[in-house]
Amino acid sequence: MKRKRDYQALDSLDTVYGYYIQMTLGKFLVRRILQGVFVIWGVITIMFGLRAVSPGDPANLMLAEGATQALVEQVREEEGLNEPIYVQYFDYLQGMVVGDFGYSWQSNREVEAMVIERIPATVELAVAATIVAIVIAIPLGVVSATRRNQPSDYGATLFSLLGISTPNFWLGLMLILILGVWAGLFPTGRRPVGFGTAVLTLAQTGSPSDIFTWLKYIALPAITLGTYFTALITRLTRSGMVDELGKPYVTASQAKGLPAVLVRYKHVLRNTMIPILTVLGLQIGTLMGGAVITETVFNWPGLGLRLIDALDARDWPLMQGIVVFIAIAFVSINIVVDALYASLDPRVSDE
Amino acid sequence: MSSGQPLVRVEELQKYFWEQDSILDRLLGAEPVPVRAVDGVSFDIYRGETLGLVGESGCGKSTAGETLLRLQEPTDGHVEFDEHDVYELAGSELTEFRRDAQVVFQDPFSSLDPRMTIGEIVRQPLDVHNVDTVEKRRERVRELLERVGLSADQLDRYPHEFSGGQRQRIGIARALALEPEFLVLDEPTSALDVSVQAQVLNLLDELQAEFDLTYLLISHDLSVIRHICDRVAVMYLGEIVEIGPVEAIFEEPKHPYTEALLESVPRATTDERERDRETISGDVPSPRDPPSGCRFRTRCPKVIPPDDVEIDQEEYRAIMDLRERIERRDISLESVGEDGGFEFVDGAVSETDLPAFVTALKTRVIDRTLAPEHDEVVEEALAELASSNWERAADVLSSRYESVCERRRPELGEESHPAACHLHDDAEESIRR
Amino acid sequence: MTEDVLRVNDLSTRFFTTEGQINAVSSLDLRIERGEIFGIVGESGSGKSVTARSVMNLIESPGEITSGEIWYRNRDLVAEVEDDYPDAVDGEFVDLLELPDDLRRSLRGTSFSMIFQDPESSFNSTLTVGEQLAEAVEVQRRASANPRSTRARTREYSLGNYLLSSVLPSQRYVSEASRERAIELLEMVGIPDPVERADEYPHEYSGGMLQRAMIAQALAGEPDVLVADEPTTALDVTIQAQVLDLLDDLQERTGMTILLITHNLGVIARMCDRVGVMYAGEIVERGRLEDVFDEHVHPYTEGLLGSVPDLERAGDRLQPIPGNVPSLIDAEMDDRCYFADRCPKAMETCLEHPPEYDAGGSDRHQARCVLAEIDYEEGRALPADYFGDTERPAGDKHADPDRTEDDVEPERTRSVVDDSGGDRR
Amino acid sequence: MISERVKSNLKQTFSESLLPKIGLLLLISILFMAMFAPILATHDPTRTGHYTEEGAEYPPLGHEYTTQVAADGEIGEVTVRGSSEHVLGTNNVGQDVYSRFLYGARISLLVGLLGTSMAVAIGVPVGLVAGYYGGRVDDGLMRIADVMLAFPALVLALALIGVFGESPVQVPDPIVLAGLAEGMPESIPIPGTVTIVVGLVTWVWFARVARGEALSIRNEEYVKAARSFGASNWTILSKHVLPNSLTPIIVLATIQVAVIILLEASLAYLGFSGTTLSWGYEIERGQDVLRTRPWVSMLPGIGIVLAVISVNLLGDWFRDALDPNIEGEGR
Repeated sequence: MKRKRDYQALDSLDTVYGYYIQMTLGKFLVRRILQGVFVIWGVITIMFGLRAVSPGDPANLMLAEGATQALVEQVREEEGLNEPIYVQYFDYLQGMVVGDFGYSWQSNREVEAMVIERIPATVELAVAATIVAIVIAIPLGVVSATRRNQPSDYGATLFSLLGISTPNFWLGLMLILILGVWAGLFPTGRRPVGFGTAVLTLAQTGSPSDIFTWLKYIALPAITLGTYFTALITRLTRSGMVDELGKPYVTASQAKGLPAVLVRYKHVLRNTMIPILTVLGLQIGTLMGGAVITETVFNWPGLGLRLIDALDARDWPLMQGIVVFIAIAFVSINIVVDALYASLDPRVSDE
Repeated sequence: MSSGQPLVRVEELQKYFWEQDSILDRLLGAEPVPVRAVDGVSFDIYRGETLGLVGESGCGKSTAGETLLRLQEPTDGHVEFDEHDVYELAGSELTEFRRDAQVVFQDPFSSLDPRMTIGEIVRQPLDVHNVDTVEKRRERVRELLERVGLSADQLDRYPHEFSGGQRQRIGIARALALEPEFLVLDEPTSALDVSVQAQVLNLLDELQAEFDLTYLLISHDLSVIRHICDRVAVMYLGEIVEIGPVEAIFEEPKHPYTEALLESVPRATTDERERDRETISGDVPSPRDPPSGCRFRTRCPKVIPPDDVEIDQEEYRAIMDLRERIERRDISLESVGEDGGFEFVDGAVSETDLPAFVTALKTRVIDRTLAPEHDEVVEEALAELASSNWERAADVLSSRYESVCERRRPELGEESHPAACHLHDDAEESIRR
Repeated sequence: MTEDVLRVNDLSTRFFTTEGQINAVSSLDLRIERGEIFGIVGESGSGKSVTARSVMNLIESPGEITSGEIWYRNRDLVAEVEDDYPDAVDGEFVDLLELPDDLRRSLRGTSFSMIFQDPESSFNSTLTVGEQLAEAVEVQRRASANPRSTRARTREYSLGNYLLSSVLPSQRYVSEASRERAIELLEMVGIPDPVERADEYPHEYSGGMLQRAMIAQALAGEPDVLVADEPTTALDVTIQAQVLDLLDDLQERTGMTILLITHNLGVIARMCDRVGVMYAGEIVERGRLEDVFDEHVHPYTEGLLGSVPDLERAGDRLQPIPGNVPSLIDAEMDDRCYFADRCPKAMETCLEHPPEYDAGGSDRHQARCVLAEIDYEEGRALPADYFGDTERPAGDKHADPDRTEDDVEPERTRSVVDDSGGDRR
Repeated sequence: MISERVKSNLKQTFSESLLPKIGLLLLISILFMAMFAPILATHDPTRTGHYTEEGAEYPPLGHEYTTQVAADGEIGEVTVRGSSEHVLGTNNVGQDVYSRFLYGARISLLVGLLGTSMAVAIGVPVGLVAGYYGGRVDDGLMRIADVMLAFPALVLALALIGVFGESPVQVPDPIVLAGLAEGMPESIPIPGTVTIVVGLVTWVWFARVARGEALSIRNEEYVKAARSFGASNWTILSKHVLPNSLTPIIVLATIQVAVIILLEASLAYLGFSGTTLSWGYEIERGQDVLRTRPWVSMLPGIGIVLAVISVNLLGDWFRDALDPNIEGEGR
């Protein structure tokens, strides 16, 4: 939306002359990356600030209860907790820059390792959910927009309304209960095998059974996480397409006799999806939040579950590590989305 | 009419808009690009007269109007209103200026706040300046509305309940609320239907006489300008190219642009089809990178050839257009000739193909036969293109055909009907000879 | 030369909105001859754009063509449809409103095509101009590949074809030949360097260039009738002159028929052979250009011409038409001359809806005004306040279907700065 | 402040479609439930220990289930029937599900409304100022907004609650104090931090929308006209920019109430709410006994869905009637 409005201002200025300052994609990316670096710095700083004001002595959290005062003092010294706050901040920032996220207070392992080992599960879940969402939502939205006020539109509208109104943790539980427990269609326990292992098995033994197991286990979490996005994209597609169908170029395309299929898909749907792309980029945050919940419900061994553990234990380094990782993922995905946007919409030059 | 001390005096007014100017751009070392909306404009407006500012979209006329009212901060230049520098005003003097100078906008849909009743809209200036008592203000609003031809009972209605013409009247009533001396009318009728436009123009005429107003009328519509203005300034690409009494501008236009503008308007008479029209080709260049010298030279049918070149005017125009395209690299060499064109090896056509290439290219870019001596030069330039030497090609043409119009920016003289054109600059002429 | 190509009889187009039924076009008759330029002039809300769209079959909900016939002369079409739709055929004419929708749609681009007011929004901003032109060419190519087969014409490119085209280039709608033809078309309308320009996007064109491209697109199918809806309204006057020259030139070369819709009397005078003046959904006066401009009978025509400030002479006071354009809402339309409430010469006879009378001048001059038959009599004039407050609320923007075409952005100049928002000293 | 046209559009959309009617009806019922919860409730929602004689939880009325109970040192199977005493059964600590369902509506709606007000109070001024002044001010404020966007709302909320604690605020219940409902708790706990935190993590959407509006309104001619007769920036912001940007803000606010209800439920589900009366918390509690006593989780979930649907329907109604293009903002 922000983008759209800014262009309006630019548009009227530029179409008068038919000239446009067109930034090369490279320059555009450099800008976005610089902005991204600023955002990540902001996230790191806020997390550091939160930790600094959070109550409780970290040294106490790190040690078992009843540790001696001397030991506490020693840990404080080692961790640099006696330094002035700005020194701590710069140390911390320095660590982040070189990829040193510190050690978990709880398990004393390297935070990077603890984050990295959990990434695949979360990515598998997020990708599966996104695929579910896109495959269902776009056709649904198109049908809804092109057959307005017909039964299929009402069906899609109702579905999307339910989808955006259902809390996903409850949906997950109900799926477990109905499809897992009562119907017995899907397993409900912790998954025995990850995608990587399953593919490895397939490669080594030629047996796809692990893949099937993996699919069975990921089905419910993916539906749980994907429902909200399916509903959202359906709504976006519908309203975007309805808007787009009212534009003069659609009338002009009809007037030149272009087949309806081409008007609808080659022109309208394409133009509808371009701005939706940006909205979806911003939804990555919601997706990550949803993943935290979904992983908790299904006991899915991903980053979200680890984040909740870290929160419960007030394990700040681990928490920071995960949050910063999420921010980096958010920023990178949005840069990709912007680049995609720029390549799809020839008018893009940055605000 | 145009006698005595001017009420408004605009001197070398400049207004640039900057692009690529965010912190990040600075960080990346991008040079801010100026859009030269208004570029050194000077004129006077005398008490009681109507000065017309005419030009096409993007020529900067609206920006000039807004900047001289200090709705935008100028990049450079001065505006004196009643002998005070508008941009130096502060405090009570500024307040006074805000009362004395008002504006009426073009868009009757955007110029009234949709969430206010028309009573509130017209009263707002009085509220801001705390004029009189609330009771008196209300009375004044009724008077104003009736004066512009609306019924005072409509006070509590919202703008969307009115037609375009009525809204424009409301806008005029608002502008009159503070009893100003000076009104900027920014395209006041261009969003209106022609029958309604006539009503509004008549109203403006009456009001001027009744309240002793001075108008700056900004419009793209030449017939409106002719109808109400005393003097006219013609703008092109941020500059005033000609200024003078309305009769002189319309009957004896000096600047080729003014002539072209007048020629282009279709007349609503039955002999329009037979009229001999001389229209101009091409588009207005970008104000980001305006042409050097005279800004109209890229389209001017009377662009001046160098003294030592004997050339037909139209041939010269064609060569200048070609040069323009070469400078913009706006010719696709790959597609010259039939069927896939010529083969470029390392960016050049082979020696044997050269004559054929030049001939093919020439038929594409020049649609008339040139006198032999010019033909030769053009072919020389086109031959450079065969090896993708764009700069050399441009050089060939510019060294031979460089016009005074591109070397020197023509000045707008001081007399009563000056035109910024080298054709009309006697002083210029003598220097050149 | 003097055969009709289009005969519109009793056409009514209405819009059914919540504020009431709007009679945008009521009982309109129109005859357009092959090879002429017929102009329709009127103010916003007069129904001129709706007329154009009705002919093009581009009326969309909540609008509807409620009655009338649109007879189109085309022998090939007659041969195609006479078996399936005998009712729709009369001699060499086919009544388009009797044909099914898909068949009518197949005439777009090939028999009828249209130029719109705002070239910027009438092109898809994310596809190149060349591609969009090539589409129009392709429509014509495919149609002429099966000139006699209705079925082939209406069997459209399917979703399956489109999906396949992303992997199979052979399934693409637009062929290479069409792309090349698109470039030729660009060259024809005077766009320099068409090869490169074809690969540019609409925003890289100036307004005038884009309008040229739109003309090229409309001509791609070599249509019988070109409908030009305010083709120069969004353009500056020097560019307008170029575009009008171009249209004139192309018309002379191809001999096509043009239906030109505009509010600008100058454009009408510049282009048209015959003119119809529209007011409140009706043609109130029609005839040859000379009839309407010099011998006009209807007081509205007179008012319209009197409202235009003269470019050649310094101004006297203008003679505007009082009041506003009527709202066209069904409930508010009385059975009288629709112009009577604004007419300076309204008489008692005007309280009855007038038919079209023959008027002086050429034999084709007609006016929907009693003054064509009788002279104005002071004594029978209606009292000045007969219709009450002449300033009654006018066509509200909601109640005015024409508005979107006619006056959202009429002739306004968008200056560089008004909208740039980029003021950062 | 709300113009005639807005009213007539609202009416028209309302009369044309069934959905806004359902939404309004639903919302009114839920509001009614929430307001008069102490009167409608049959039991003190916090009182535990409502078990059957066998010591098992009641199923909803009309249902029965078989469970194992320990009696006299032996484990035996009994079939438990629902009772009219506990129409929707009891949960796994023996609290009346129906009464808790009513009280849960209070928490959801209160947090939804207060949190949204909080977000509006921060986001709208920031957005209006950024959009109206533009330039460096805009640059700075929007970069801050970018940082906020990079935090998943839920994660930031969790972190903030982790730092500041849950700090529930006990709010006295006027209905009970007025003596209209005997035996009900005299005050209910509002999750204090959660209310503030959901505002803190969602203001950025309001800022974006308000900025966009201000950006276009500042170029409207009526704003220029106001400047030409000397209106101050403050006058223009309050008299023109704010009123004219209200429409999309109202629509967004409606949508945000729904989003925040879901967010609060999620936080409560994860155990970060500060009150046990929340629907989300109840679902979490029922998770352990999902297989045997599914009603414990099911009913509060239905409560959330209905509440969110009603608000979303209202939002859709406003959006359709007022037509701002903000689909996708803030979800």
